[in-house]
Amino acid sequence: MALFLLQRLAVLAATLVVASLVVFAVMEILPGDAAETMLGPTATPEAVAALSHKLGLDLPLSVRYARWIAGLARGDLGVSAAYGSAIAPLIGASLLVSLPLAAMAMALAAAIALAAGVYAADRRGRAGDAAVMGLTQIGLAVPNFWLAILMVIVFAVTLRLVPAGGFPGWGDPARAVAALILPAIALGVAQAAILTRVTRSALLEALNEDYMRTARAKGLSRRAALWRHALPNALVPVLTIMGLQFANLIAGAIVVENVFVLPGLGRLMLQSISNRDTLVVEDGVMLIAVLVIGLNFLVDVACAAIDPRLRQRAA
Amino acid sequence: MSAAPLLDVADVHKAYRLPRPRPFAAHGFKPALSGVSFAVIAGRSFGVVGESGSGKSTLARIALALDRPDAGAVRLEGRSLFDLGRRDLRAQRAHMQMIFQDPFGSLDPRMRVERIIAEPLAAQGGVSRAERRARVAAQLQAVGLRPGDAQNYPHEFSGGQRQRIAIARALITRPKLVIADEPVSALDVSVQAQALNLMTDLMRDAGVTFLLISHDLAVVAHICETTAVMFRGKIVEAGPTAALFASPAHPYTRELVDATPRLDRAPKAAAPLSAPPAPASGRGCPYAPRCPQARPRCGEDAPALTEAGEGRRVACWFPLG
Amino acid sequence: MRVLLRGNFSLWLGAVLTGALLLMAAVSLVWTPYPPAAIDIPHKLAPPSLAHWFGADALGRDVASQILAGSRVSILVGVVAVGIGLLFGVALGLFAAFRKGVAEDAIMKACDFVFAFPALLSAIMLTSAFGPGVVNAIVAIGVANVPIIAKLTRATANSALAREYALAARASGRGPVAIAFDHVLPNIAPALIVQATIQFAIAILAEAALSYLGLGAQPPQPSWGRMLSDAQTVLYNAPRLAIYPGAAIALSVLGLNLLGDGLRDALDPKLRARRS
Amino acid sequence: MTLLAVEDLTVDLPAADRAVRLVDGATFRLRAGESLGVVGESGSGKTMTALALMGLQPPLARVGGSIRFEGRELVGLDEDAMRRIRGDRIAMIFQEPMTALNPLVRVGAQVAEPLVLHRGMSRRAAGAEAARLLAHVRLADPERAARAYPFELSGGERQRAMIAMAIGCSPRLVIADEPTTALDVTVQARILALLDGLRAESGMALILVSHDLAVVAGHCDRVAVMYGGLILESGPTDVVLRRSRNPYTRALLEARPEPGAPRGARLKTIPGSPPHHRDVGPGCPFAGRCALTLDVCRSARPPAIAFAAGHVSRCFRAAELEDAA
Repeated sequence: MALFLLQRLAVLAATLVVASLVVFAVMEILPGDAAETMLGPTATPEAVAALSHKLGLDLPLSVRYARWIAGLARGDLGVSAAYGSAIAPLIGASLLVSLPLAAMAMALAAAIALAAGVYAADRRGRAGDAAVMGLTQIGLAVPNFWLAILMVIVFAVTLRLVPAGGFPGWGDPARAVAALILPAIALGVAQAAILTRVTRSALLEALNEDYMRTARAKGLSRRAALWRHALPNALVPVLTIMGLQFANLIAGAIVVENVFVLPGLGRLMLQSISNRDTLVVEDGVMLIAVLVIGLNFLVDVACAAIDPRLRQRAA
Repeated sequence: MSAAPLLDVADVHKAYRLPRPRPFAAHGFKPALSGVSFAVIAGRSFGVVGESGSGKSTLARIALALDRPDAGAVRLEGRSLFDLGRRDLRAQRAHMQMIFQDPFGSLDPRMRVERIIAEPLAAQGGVSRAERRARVAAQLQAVGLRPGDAQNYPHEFSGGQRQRIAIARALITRPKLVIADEPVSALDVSVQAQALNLMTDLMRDAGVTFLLISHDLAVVAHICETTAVMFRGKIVEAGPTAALFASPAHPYTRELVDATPRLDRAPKAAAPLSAPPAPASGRGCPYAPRCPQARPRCGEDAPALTEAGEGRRVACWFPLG
Repeated sequence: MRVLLRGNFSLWLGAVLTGALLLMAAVSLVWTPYPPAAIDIPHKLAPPSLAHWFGADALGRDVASQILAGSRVSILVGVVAVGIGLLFGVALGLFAAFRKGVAEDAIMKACDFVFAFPALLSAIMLTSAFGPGVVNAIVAIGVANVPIIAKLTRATANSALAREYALAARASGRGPVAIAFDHVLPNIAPALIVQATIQFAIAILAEAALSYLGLGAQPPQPSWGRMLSDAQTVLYNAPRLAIYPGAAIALSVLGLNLLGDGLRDALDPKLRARRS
Repeated sequence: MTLLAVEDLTVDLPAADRAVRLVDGATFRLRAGESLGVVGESGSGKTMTALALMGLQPPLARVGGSIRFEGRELVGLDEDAMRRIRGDRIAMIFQEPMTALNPLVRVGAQVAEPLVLHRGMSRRAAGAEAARLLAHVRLADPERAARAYPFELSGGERQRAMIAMAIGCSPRLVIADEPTTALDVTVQARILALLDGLRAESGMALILVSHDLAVVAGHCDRVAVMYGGLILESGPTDVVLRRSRNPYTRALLEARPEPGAPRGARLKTIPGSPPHHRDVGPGCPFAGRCALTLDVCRSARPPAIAFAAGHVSRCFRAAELEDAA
């Protein structure tokens, strides 16, 4: 297992380097100049040149890449052109909203998927199964931002139970969590639908395996065999899809934050796009890539912890 | 005999690369064939028996030039297959065809029987539509199916019928050599006999020579004049089939013969493995760790396949009398 | 076709909904009740009526006309993005399956890598580099489709190549191109068709999200996603404006997903054998 | 003492249009310590018979007739009581030891599971007992095998582990469904010898299900030959092999190539192929392929005709088939 971890860490590091190169390459093609944007249209060419120099924009690409990476490693993400302040605290504050939101949505999706997936697989072909599968089709079809808007219409506009958006800050944890509940539901429903379907089909596959018959032949009840033997085997594909879906979840968060006017990473990046604040977008995209790649690393490790064959195959 | 043998397999070696044991470590290699040599004479079908992992399926793939050996040569009527260009190799394929084990996997489910059987002709090219159709119809009849079956899909046939279709495909180019890898082991007992009789007829009437690969002694003994017994990538014994199985010279052949279930006598129970097999030193006889007759020399030094009279060859320091 | 449809509710409903989507787009090319982009301030926020079936929006534009015309962007993005995905994905996947070794590993690693950049994230990058627009949306969604199709193609092609019929074709002397066209593609086509249908649905969702954020279709081009973002500004006055475009998106996606599911059942020879 | 008495066992599976009968009127008895071979081709109903004895038939299947085990009726027994018998009094060994073991659980823990379940042992005590059982089935290195995952063992080792799991609670009956089909012949011989040895020392009874008459011949006191859901012939192994009174059994015996027979000799073939259970009509399932078919064979199920020494044949012409072998 130690060997496996070492190997996976090496792959992780390599992936992150490639990701940083891709992000840097795409963003540096950008027409438009950060210094110009910061100083506004009235600035003199000399002032722009001076600021460009100060920001290091006149250096060769390789040096700028090296500086950017070194900064990322130190936690120094550079200075925002639009706000004129360091980027790290800006992104840090936005993560305080986005990460809890993503975590809540994921937890919600996983809980629903496990319950509904097991329920449907257990009742394969019967009415309960059909109902769950029908609901997942609807869950897949409804765009998360539309669901968000519908919930705003129902709970904020009509019932006036909650504010239509905004975030009170973590000073009052109860209100902060309350403000994230609707967005988390909007974000989690599609994920729940996907994961329910994966859980169901992985479980059905496991239930058909010979070792389930062995388990029954030992005298285990159907239910005990399902929980003890089928579910662990079904978990690997479910975790894998969960990891792959995380990138989509983050992408969805960008949209949903916009509906609920949450000061998260997504909103920060959208504002930075309209401000032509390249460095913030670059850092944000990189950060998301790091999160996604990191989470998939954890999923790999978790799958290998469950399935000894994966440890073997990697070695 | 001056003419070149139909198929000549000369000192073939093949090892498969294993995944690296550690990152950046060298790959390990798992030998599948180490120094296999034999010749198939036209008109005398040749059998290869051995357990799973003995390398017999690798041998089939190399004999058909589907896989390249690491060393050694395969000659079809004197022409070395691995020295031929693509075009020449393709032309040679008309003379050797293959039958597979699984009658469900070896026929493309989305093709009609006519196209399946005609595929070797399509690969050769230069056959008109009408002639192709006529030859498929003739071939279907030769294997006991109706010409009208050509327009159906494989799933409309039973396992035994599918194996007949596979045989028809192998015979459409009128090959001299047909390599059959476990051709009947997926068939029900009551259907096996039909396929075996068909193979016997083809040997007699169509001049086909089989290289038959099987784990089942009875099947090999039924079809093949000469047989080689393989163990861990090596031929341990070869010779006329009847003599080989009546009086095995190699202890492994003896174990195989004794272990084969028969109706006419109770099985001779093999000694259960009570002690863990001694780790092979890598130098000695591969069978030594399992061999009831093993002596110290067997663990030190691998015996070569040597002539033992009456057309028999055996690789054992202390062959059975 | 009758045989395929029998007892397959998903396929039936999916085909009807998808047919409706295509019909909407076709009709909107020749006729809409009003020009979709025509501003008519006196009728702003008009309630549904015979004149305006779904009412009018904050600028007095006819909602029904915009919904009809909005289907065109959805279909355009879906078709082109799925086309990009199929074109490059199938080629890469087949190449990987036939070449094996380093090429296969490299392609698959690259595919895994692209998964870290979902369509929306790529679109954000592209937009901040080249400015917003439908083309960027199509490219971003299409690029995101490539690895999905490539991985599916490779996996299914590998399992087709591992079957003995592919080996038999090699043994009878057929070359890789002949095997790819005669044995591999026909056997993986059902899986590809199903996946393409589902990717089409995902492309519609992604386009709507991008347009909602202002990164996709730009005015005056009507788009369901942008209609939702417009509706949000008048949510307290006319919440109904948020209903129609969302329902249009959801029904289109539902139809395509059901069609994909239904096709999966209909094209799977194992399932078909069991049913007949 | 009769351990198991199966009387007119039927298994029906509802299909689209009508119920399909997978097992039709199976009748046989087994004394303690005795071994019965159930032989049949694909679709003969042999595996379904074995599963029905365990109460593990597919969820929608209906089981009829009677299965008396240790004097207790198992047909219609409630699931909880059946569960306590499974793995304890009756154990089962399956064909493919690779897939029959859970790939994610160490072999030792899987062997220990029935002990925890039926003997109320702690996991630790059961683990120690599992290592002892693995040694008992002559696994070369039982400690290593207990710690290993299934994929780390060879096919033969896995099947030994399956057997260790089956005998853990000292069952009175072990049902082995094609236990050696996936294994090499030399490994097969050892596994079958192991089963013989275990049977001799513990007095358990064995039902050995196989497609190969020769496998059964060497290891079973009695055989039952199944075809199309029917037991066409049953009796002491010697009698059935040497004085068969059923055309199907006879055809099977003659169709098989025997090592030692002259090469290239024509085998007696049986035309056609085994029927799919959907296609079995009202008559004898073998009627379409049998050389001795009468009109009545196509219209009525052949009756079970008893001969000496518990030899039973289901054939209208059984009496005509004298000791012709």
